[in-house]
Amino acid sequence: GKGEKPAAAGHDAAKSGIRVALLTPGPISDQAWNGGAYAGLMRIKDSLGAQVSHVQTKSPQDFDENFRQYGSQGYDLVFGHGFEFQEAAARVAKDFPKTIYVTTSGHTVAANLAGMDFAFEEGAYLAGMVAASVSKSGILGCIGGTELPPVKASFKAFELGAKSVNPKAQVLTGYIGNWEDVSAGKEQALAYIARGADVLFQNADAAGLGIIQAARERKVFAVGANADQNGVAPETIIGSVVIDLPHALLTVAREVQEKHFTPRVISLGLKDEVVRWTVNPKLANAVPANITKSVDSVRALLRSGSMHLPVGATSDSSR
Amino acid sequence: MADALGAFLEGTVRTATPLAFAALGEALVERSGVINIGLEGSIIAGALGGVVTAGGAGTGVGLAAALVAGAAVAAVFALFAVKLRADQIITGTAVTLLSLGLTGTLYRSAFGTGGAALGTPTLGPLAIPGLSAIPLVGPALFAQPITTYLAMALVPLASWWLARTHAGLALRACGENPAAARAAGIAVGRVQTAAIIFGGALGGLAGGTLVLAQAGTFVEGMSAGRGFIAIAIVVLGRWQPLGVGLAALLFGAASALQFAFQAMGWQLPYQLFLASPYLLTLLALALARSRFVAPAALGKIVEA
Amino acid sequence: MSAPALELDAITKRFGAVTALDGAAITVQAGTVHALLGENGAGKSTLMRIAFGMLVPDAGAVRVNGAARRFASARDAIAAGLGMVHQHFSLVPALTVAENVALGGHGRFDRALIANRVRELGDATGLVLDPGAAVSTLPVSAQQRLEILKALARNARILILDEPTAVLAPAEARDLLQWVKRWATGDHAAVLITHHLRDALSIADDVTVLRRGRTVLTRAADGLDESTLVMAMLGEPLSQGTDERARETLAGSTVLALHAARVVDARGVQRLAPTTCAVRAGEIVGVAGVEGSGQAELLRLLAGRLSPTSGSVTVPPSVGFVPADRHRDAVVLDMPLVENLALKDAASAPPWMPWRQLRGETSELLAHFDVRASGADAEMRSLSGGNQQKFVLARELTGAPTALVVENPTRGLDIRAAESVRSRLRAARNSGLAVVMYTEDLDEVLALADRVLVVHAGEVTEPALDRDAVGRAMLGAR
Amino acid sequence: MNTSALRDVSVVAALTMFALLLLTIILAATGHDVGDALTALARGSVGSWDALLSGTLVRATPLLIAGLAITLAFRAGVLNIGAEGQLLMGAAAATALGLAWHGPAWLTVGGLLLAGALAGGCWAAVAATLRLRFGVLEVISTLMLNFVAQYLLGWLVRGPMQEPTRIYPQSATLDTVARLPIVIPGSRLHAGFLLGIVLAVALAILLRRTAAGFRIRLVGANPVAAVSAGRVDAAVVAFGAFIASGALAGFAGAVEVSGVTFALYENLSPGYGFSAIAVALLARLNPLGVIGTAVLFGALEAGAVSMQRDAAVPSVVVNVVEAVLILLVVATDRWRAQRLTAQAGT
Ligand SMILES: Nc1ncnc2c1ncn2[C@@H]1O[C@H](COP(=O)(O)OP(=O)(O)OP(=O)(O)O)[C@@H](O)[C@H]1O
Ligand SMILES: Nc1ncnc2c1ncn2[C@@H]1O[C@H](COP(=O)(O)OP(=O)(O)OP(=O)(O)O)[C@@H](O)[C@H]1O
Ligand SMILES: [Mg+2]
Ligand SMILES: [Mg+2]
Repeated sequence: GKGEKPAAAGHDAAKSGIRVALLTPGPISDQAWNGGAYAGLMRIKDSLGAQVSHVQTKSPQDFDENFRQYGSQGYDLVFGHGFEFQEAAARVAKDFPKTIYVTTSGHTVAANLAGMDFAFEEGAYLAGMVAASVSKSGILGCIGGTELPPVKASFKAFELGAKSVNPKAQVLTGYIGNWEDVSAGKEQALAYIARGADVLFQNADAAGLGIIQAARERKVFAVGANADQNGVAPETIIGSVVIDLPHALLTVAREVQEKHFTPRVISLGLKDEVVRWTVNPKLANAVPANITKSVDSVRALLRSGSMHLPVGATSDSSR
Repeated sequence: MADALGAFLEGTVRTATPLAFAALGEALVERSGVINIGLEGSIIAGALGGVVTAGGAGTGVGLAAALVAGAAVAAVFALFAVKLRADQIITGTAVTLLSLGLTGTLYRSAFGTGGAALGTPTLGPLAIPGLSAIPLVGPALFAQPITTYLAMALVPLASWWLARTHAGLALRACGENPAAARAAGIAVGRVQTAAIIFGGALGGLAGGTLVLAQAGTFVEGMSAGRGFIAIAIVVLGRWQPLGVGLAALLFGAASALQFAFQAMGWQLPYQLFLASPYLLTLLALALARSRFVAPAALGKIVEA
Repeated sequence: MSAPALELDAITKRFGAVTALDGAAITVQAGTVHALLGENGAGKSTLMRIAFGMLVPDAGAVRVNGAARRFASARDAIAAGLGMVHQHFSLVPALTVAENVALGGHGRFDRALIANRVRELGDATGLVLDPGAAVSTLPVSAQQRLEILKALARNARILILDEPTAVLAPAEARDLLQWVKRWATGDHAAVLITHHLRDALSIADDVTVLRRGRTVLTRAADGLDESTLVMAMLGEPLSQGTDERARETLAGSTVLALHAARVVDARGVQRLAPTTCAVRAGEIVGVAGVEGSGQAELLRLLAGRLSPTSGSVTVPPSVGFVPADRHRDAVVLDMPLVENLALKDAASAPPWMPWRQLRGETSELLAHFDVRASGADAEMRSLSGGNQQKFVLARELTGAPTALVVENPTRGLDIRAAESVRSRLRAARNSGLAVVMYTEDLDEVLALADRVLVVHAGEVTEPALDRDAVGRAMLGAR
Repeated sequence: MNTSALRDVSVVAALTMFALLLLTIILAATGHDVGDALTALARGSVGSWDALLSGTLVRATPLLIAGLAITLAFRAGVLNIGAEGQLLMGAAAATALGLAWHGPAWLTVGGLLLAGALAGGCWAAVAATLRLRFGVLEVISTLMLNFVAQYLLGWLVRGPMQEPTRIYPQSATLDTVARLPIVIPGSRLHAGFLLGIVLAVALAILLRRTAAGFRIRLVGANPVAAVSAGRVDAAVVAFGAFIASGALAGFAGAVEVSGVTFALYENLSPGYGFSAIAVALLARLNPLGVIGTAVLFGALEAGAVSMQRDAAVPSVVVNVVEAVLILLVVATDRWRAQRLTAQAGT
């Protein structure tokens, strides 16, 4: 049955703070995409006293079912963390008008349906600039888990950034085929290093740890992604492209709690401090001063919106 | 080019090492008449065992813990498949699921959702003086972590054990004709249980290798289907240790080739590279054109 | 007199509802051969499996050389000096002779050592085998020798032989029994289970007869005759089927024929030289020959189960075939009898299986051929081997076949069951079927066949129908 | 009942206790209320009509149909463990047809399901041919082909079948005419479940009542006797059953696309083809039994998600619970078998 009970349940919830649910496509221990969102959920719980629930989906079968269940249980806000959730969210949102569905990277907007959009590629562009400047060989490697739009877009931006510093820079791009196989990630990285790559940009969630490990062993640089990974291998990671998912999710939840949420595509990037490029302070010396300066100026341009990155078919760059 | 070739060979041997452990173990299990598709569970348990202990106690203890963890998972399988004579496929499936879930749970409770990062010590390569200087194959074969040498040593050892010891003979008899084995005074169930636990220990070692000789960390699901690939390797290697060792190398080569191709920047769908090990195996099987002789009683439930 | 080598006393053993043994007893003296006789299912194998530690009795005592023993497994029995040659081979086909002999040992397996032991034993006993040969390539007689060798290699002093001659050619069987007789002296003793009463009487020192799990007779073989034994085994005298028809009544037209048919196996070895022969309606053609001489190929050609490599065959579609290995070739153990009946016409069955009708036919067949089973829905596995054999024969005789090819139809059957099979074959012949029968029991060939074909090393000859001529032909002498 | 059966029964009883204890310990150790968690499990699977229809039965559908695929193959002695790959290929073909062509609803859906079956059959034909022509064991070839299918699908949704904006690795969404109708309004239960039931009954009839089914069983139970005594062409029968099995698995994929996901995704199947093996074996390869075991597994899956949602049991713990429950079922199943033999003996 659709929506017989939500009124009552919603009423209950109003007294005890809002109810927020999160669907992630992968394990929350990945220290990256999924872990960040879960940290966001926890922050919502702590800061807003919200009642929270989380489901890790295994296949599209789980999307509709869980969206529906949360709707019928009267949840106020449901996050679908990834582009893959948007169609199911659009299908279900119609039936549960009291629940707000937000998919990170959805572009469909309706009365109770919104999308979030992280300009991860802005950070990747800056990372590319720095990477090209510290590379001796001029060969850079990008390794992804699987070929997803945001991953592809971030690699393109990385390449653009690198070429803006060294037009002759060569960027190798490849995919592991999954997000868990650390060992395969490491092998892929070693193959790149053998080809001469000396800075590796990885966007492979858990498997990315293998890439960092390879860089560490072979004494080349790696770039962290999604979370601030500078501490993971302080002598190896030149800097991280960070998405501050907790901050982003909390912002939305707060709007919902304070009842001034308006359905829209919420674009978040460098200007909002949700996407950041953070140089590893331990290795800051390795980055030439002039590059640090031009990174700062490009960052300013991107923040002000006077520079736009032509990557991907849309501006979308989150998962 | 020589560089890339060298890297490819090194990658081949590295990738093959955990596969060889797991597949050798499984080969022995299958020679005893049991098919343990819960092997994946032993691998992931071994990986966790390694990461949990190595941080504090070093890589040696880590490997030992991996061994024990893999064996423990296999013991659950043995309990159901041998003692209870339950269907081996269902039991194996459940044990894999159990182990994937349990390792995830334990990992989170040990390290929180933050994970272990790269804090685990790893076994560096141990170059064998002289041999490792041989061009091209030297580094691939003789500048590897100790686990690789262990896997290399296990191949002839397992061959010898199977062919030249009474225990090996008893194991083969259980897989071929358990009734005859019993008539010869062999405790079939006990032999199979021992084989399963040993196979699980080697599976655990495979997991330990992934963590302690390669990744330096643990990730949920990092076994990534190696248990199933190992089963394919056993068949490809025709249940012979030497064959299994070579088949593991073939798989390692196919995977390394995939990495090498991508590193070459060849603009083909990467899925093609990923699928190449499997396509190569199919090709090898089709071309081998010989009939494979599985142990006659493989997978059959032995009634006491 | 010293303590008996082996004593089983008041043994009771139940399998669920079946009481296999009910206070059975046997006493085997050292230095003797002891024949253990009884109908199919009398409990002979069960009693000996208990002696050998493979089964634990529900009640009763086992004594070896006077000492009470409780064997938990065959290993214990082996350690106590027992060896057993099982009714159904317990060899591992994928292993070599030496490996089979070594099975069950400890520590390092020294091939050379075991090979020597196999050769030594071969020299000492005449049971000669190639230690390196794979068992799967051995003829049955060699497998039988290997079974014995396995026991002897572990210094067995008490040897239990469960129907050891059932699969051997007459000369081989005779040799084996002579060997047993020679071997069972001093502190050695042998227990021989057999359905061949003549064998039992000719070599045994003592005889024990079981009936329905009870020991009904046990005495010295001297002075015993076959009819006494039959009385003891069955509880009644056996009515011998007689050949009501004179041999001269001539056969009809040709039903089966081979024309220079030759068979070459997958490895390119000739199994059967070009052969021309014919079988006519209303005759039984006996086929004799030791295992592996090409007799299996000859039978399968005649049964239409094998195509010749060259030459041609004339075989009607309706040939019944009873193969020797019924478990593998003739029945599906896990299916009910009705489906095993339907198996015969599976390829040409109508789209919807008429199970009701088939069930009726099955019940009729069970009654008509005296197959002991709980009904048409009983699983084939639940029948004793003898009843399985009767079922297969019955099935192949239904549906008006024009010819019947049978391979070892009475192997392992008790005298009553075997006699019933033989009379079925005679009846089939008399009703105008062309019958081809291979059997290892020369007496059976001579008793049943109108003509005999002998296969030796792939060559087929037709000697005169007499024991001597056939025996010589089997050894390749012309 | 003899002593060894008695020993087995006590082992099973001990295992059952052990499994329940393990569940309790794991849930308690991870800070969960055992009662809450198990209540959520029950609530999400059978606790309400909606849970049963929209959760359990929807999840049971692909397991049911793929389970029948396994049943058919295993009955013929063909160890097809490639249902997963065949299912994915079926899903891909069904999506392709459903996107390319629209007729009347019933024709569109029918055509799409047929396309799925065809594709699954073709994918199985690869392994069947390898077996027939080259003697490659199907256990290994189908295992390999699963991986190949998975990567092929990954390529399809990024290449020729990618949705029109060419951003997401998924296909465009199927039109309503290409979707299986909902059986019970207000629930998510689509007609695929009923098709599964029909197929189960059909397969049961095929195996029990028809000559073709009888030949399949013969070849599975004793191929040598089937050839020698029944003069059945065992190779042809096994080949046919293999392909039919692939077609069923492909059909399952088509049903999943047309009834649940409405688009092709890379991770369309969370391993239905593998779970189906357990589903079929637990049903002792009895097609009607497969209905029961598929619903059991569907309930487990639905209940498991509910445990995550309503009792905050993380998915990793849920895996453990599921595994323990499967082992429990296996153990009690063995116990039942023991009891049956013991009864038969008395
Ligand atoms: N494992 C078993 N389970 C159930 N019943 C059994 C088992 N083994 C033997 N029996 C039964 O015990 C009885 C004796 O069988 P046994 O095999 O000892 O007979 P046998 O005298 O050796 O016959 P045969 O001459 O056919 O070899 C038979 O009724 C048989 O059905
Ligand atoms: N595991 C078992 N369960 C039940 N009954 C069994 C079992 N094993 C054997 N039997 C019974 O034992 C009997 C004899 O079995 P066995 O295999 O010894 O046959 P056999 O000696 O070849 O028979 P025959 O002498 O008639 O050829 C059969 O009636 C069979 O029903
Ligand atoms: Mg017997
Ligand atoms: Mg017998």
